[in-house]
Amino acid sequence: MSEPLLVVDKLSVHLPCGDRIVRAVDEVSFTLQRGQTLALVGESGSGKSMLCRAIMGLLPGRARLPAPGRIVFAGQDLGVLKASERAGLCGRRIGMVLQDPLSALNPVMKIGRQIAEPMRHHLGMTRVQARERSIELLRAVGIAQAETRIDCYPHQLSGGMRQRVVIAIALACEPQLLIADEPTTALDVTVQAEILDLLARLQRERNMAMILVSHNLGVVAGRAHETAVMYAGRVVEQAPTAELFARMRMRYTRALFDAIPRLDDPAQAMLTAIGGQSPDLAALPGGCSFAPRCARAEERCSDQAPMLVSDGHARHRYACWFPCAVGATA
Amino acid sequence: MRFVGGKFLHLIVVILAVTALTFAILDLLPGSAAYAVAGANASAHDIAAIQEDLGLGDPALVRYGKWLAGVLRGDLGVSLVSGQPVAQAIASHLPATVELVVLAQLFTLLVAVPVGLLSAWRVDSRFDRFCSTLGFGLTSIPGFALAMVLVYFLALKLKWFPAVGYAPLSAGIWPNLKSLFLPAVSLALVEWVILMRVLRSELIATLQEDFILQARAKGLPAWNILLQHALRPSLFGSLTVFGLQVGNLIGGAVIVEQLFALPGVGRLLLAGIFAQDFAMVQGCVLLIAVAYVAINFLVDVGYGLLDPRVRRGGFARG
Amino acid sequence: MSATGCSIRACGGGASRVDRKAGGVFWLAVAWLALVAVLAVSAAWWPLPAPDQIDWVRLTAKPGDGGHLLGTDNLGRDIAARLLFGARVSLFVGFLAPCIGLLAGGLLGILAGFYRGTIDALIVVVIDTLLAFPRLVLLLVVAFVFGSSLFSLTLSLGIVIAPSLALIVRALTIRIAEREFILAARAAGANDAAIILREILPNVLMPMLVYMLVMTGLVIVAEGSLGFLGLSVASPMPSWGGMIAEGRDVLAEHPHVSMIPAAVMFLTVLAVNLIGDRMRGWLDVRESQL
Amino acid sequence: MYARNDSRKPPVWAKGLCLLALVAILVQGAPASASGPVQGGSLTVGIEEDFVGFDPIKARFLGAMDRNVLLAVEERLFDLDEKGNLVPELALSASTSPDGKVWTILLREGVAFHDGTPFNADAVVAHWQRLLDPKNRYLGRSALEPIESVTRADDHTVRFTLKRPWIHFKIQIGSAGFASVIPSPKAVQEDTQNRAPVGTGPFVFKEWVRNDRLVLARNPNYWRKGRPYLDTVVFRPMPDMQARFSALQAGQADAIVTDRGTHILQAREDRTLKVYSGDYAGPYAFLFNSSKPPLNDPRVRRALAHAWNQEFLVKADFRGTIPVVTDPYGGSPACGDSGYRKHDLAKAKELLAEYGQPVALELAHTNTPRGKEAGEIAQRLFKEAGVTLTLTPLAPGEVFRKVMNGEYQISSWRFSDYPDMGPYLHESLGSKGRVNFSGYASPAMDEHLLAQATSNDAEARKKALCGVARTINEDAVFLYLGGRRFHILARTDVQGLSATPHPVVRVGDVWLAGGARMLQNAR
Repeated sequence: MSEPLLVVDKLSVHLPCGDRIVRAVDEVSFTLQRGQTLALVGESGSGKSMLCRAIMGLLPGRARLPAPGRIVFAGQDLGVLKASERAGLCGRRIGMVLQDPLSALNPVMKIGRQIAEPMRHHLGMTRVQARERSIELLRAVGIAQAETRIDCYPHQLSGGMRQRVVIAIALACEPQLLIADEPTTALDVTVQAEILDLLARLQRERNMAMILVSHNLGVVAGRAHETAVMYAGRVVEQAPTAELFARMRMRYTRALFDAIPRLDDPAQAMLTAIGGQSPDLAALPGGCSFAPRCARAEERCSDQAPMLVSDGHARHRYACWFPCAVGATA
Repeated sequence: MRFVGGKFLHLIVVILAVTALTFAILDLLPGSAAYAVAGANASAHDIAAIQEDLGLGDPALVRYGKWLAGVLRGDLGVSLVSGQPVAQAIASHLPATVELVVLAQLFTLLVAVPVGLLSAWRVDSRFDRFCSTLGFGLTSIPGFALAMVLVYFLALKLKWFPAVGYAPLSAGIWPNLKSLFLPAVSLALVEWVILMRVLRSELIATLQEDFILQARAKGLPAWNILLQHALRPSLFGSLTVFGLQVGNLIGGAVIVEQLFALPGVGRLLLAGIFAQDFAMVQGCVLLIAVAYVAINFLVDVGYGLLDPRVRRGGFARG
Repeated sequence: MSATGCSIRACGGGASRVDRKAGGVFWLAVAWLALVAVLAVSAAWWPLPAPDQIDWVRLTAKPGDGGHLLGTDNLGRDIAARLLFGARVSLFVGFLAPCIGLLAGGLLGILAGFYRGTIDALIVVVIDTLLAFPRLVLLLVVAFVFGSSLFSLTLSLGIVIAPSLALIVRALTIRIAEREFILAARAAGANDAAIILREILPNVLMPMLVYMLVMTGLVIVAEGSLGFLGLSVASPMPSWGGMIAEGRDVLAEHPHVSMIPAAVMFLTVLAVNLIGDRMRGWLDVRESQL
Repeated sequence: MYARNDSRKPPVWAKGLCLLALVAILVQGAPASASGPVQGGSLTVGIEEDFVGFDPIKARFLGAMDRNVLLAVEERLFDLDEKGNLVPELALSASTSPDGKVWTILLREGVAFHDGTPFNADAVVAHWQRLLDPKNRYLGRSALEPIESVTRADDHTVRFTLKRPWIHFKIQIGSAGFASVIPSPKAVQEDTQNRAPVGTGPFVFKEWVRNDRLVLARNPNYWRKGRPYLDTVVFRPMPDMQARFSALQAGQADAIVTDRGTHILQAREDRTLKVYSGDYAGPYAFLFNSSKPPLNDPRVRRALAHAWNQEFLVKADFRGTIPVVTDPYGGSPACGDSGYRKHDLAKAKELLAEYGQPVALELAHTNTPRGKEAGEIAQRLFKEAGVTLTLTPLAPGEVFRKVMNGEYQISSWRFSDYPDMGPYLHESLGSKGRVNFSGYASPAMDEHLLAQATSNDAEARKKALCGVARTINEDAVFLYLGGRRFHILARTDVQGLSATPHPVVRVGDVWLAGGARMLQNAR
């Protein structure tokens, strides 16, 4: 097996907030091979977006990355790079698709220019070259009449089209890694699948690696090679996607699974809300952070934090003292 | 088209209201220009004759009607004091005012925009704090005190600039700019703070937007993000403030004009009020009102240019 | 969101600054204002000469000379005493003029923003007329008709700031009137007056109070500028602006005559501005709405 | 003193001596430098307010600054020397008929106005007839009432016919007023004279941009050969006193007219500046409205006169740069002590106690720093005597209106200045005076006024005038705020300035030492 494209090793992101510290990401590790997809799943506030932004190097100014956390991209430790070198990766070798296409596009700039920007900046293309390439890209992401649409302002496009434009921007420089942070959350249900399929197709065609972030386990199913479930800044369960769906060990994962809206039957969707609130990341309990909301929690759970351990089966790891029985239902 | 028509009507009504208000207010004043015109040695008979000469005998409404009719013919009347046509007097005072406005606002922009950008980019940095503290300081002193300090150091001590006086453009670009430098800086010292604050706070809000994150994810350099992406959507408040500032300076920079002995519209207006030269006051008020209204219109047009989404009618203030 | 309000979003989003805590500077500013206010109120009880008392032999005396704590001005009047009584003018004008402006402007703004349509159009014409009307003419004419008394000064400054306040209130009202709770109140059968008084006014009031503080600083400085044009309050009432303007004459030889009142005005306006800034931070009122 | 001596400026010692001796310095200039007048250069003069206009009828009254231009562009038939003798200017001689009712004046030949119109008897006659014609409503015509007619005798001779012998005739044609200067008849006829004056003087009017500048250029065809010295003169109105002085210090003005005490004192200390001063008549005053209570009671007026403190005002407001006066004459005639009521609080209180009612008054003053300061001092002084004074700052025109209509109690007032104050005081203080705005009337005053008007004997006339001064003080008709003394502050290289009976920079006499200075550093 070749060298992994991305290695995230014991990465933590701390945000000072007043006189306390918010542990937005807490010692997360994973590796991602070229052409593979990793799904990050969790509730909002579980640290998925912060993790993505840490990889991109786009954390808020006051965020800290305490040792020994490392991000290694294509063999290069990103921590030692200068800001400008880091910026040279963004858009060029790592692309990013943001959650809300309505706000991710500059409202006062024509979309053609927004697509062309990274190419002109990173690849040194001329205006004309970049424009031609932009039209190609728009076609590639499935926008008809690309030649005219390229001179539109974002508000003249529908939500789905805008997300396609955002994807085109992310793909402009043929990145090796695409980070898609909840790419479909803000879209109509009917459009969601189209966009996800588009991403999958593009990934295959271009042999990109992808990190697909979602709060919806359903989105991930069948689209990611591997899935990591995050809770309160930590990865609490990680496995190849099929394996995970087959044998969920964490009650939190199961709760997420139960919360999947049934696309085939929206009326019957069982939106099982997970009881309780997500924890205060600045004052995490000493033990398992899910313990206060866990039906099965015992004294040990609130005393000692469980480590991410392998269950010895097909790279399946989880962090729980009392995992669900294999095959059992919650 | 209906929108433009409606707005035009609004502007006309505002101008009419302002000039009518001026007539009404001036009519409230005791006395008349005749006394100011006649000097100390005139008899009551002389005063009555002058009153007649100046056409001050008619009721205010009649005079307003006559004046309005004159304006429509392009005739603003003549100064009650000097007999000079008002339009001519205003025209001779406009260059100094316009140049002062342009230069002051240029300085304002030159300082406010870079400082606003840098402050917003690194909120709470030492630079940001320094600039906002400086701004608070500058807006805490009356403008004439600032101008006094400037004159004392830059004109009297260092002799870099003339202390007073206006050199018209015909005297050469360099003397002209030198003569307007201190007055313009005196004005800009306060104005940039206000503009910078508005720009900074709007920029901070814009920089939180996802499209800025997206731009950063493209790996674009900071200056590119600030100038190409963040600045333009953050200019709405600044444009409004900028318009108000320009409007205020036309006829409103009295103190600076007085301190630096500039022949500006503000001084013409002040002298007109003191001499009760109503024709002159009325002419100046008309100019100021028209300028205000025109600037407002331009600001509205500016909103449209800034943001392609603004295509709706009504005043963008709504 | 977490119960403590210190989640990632609360801390990371918005234009929040460190100003959530008051800080020493803030309290310093409050203390200074309080001091000025106390001195203004108690001005008459201090063992100082009357503010118009002339020391016939000590003109432009240096601070400390002949028992004059801060010296005397051009006419031999005690600067300390004049500062105290001048504080009354500055605080009175600085407090009341924005109140007048707010009362007049707030009423116009709320009516325009609430009713929209014809009423709005009419009120906007009134506001625009006042804005386009040169302030100088207004200030001078009021001074002419009513004489330059404290009352007329306050009134005219109030009128001058009313239209811009009206525009802000109008914009705020429009925003608030579109919210659900107004619709709910309407649906519940509340009449216009009740909605304005119970729903809109409380929501407009807090941001307006912050703007009032901003205006207070502006008005105190404006009084200073009017002093330059000789349009401030009439003697024997001293005013800070008048003191600075009078001292201009002897600036070169006796800078303290002008500089002491200038410094006091500077510190006071700075204090007002700092307090206003902090309060704006707490209330999250954006400056761009100004 | 001596350490500061400097070869470039010989008069330092003289200045020091003068100051030490506490001698009132009238003309504090260097003696004419040995090198003599130099041709060329440009002079910039900072003045207090803009000009009003230069046509006697259109301008209606002579603005405080107007003489500066009037006397540079236009000329009189005669100038007056200090003793009141006629000095020929546009005229060559004047002779009077035995009955004193006809004056025949011979005019200079070969002089032309700037517009090419020849100067001759027609020009003089046209000017005077225009002023005398009641239809034209020249506001100063009542002062010309004794003149019956002005006629042309021949091309260069005019004849003034009087209704009766008139002692002031010489003053009338020789003073620096509207009537005495002769404008170009063409410019008057074309109605351009008011804004673009044309005369025969040493300088030609170039342009006048209101509130900014009025520019004069050298008249190359001036009849006095070799004059004037300067190429251009620029008058710049700088209303702010501080700005005017800054302009002088920073070099934007070569000379300024000012009455600000601190600046005059500063200039005296400044070796690069010189101060030129001159006294003239017509004091600053607080005028009492004697026609209405409580000021119709002489006891109240006298009480206020004792409560008032002119010395303090002069010291505080003018830093001692204007004289304390006890009569309205500015030194000629000198009346000595005329029973001036000195500051005496006890006496003031005594008089008020006699009056027996509380006194509250309103002072209408001009809305200028000067007016304010005088008002504030009066307010405090009167308060100490137990009189409440309310101050009403007003625009100058408003003060005029209130005074002319008698709608005032006390008002700041500036008496006009005339070389001979007699006729003017006759109109201002006489019971039937045309400009008696104070409503004051007393037989004693009328008697003195009549005596000075009819007397042909210099000594008797002086006595009558001093009687007027004494009666003013006795009845406390008005309060003196100080005498008129004008100050021109100029750079030391501005030469040829002299004291004049008016605050006029006589630019026709001025030259610049090292006239090339302007060319070297064009400012």
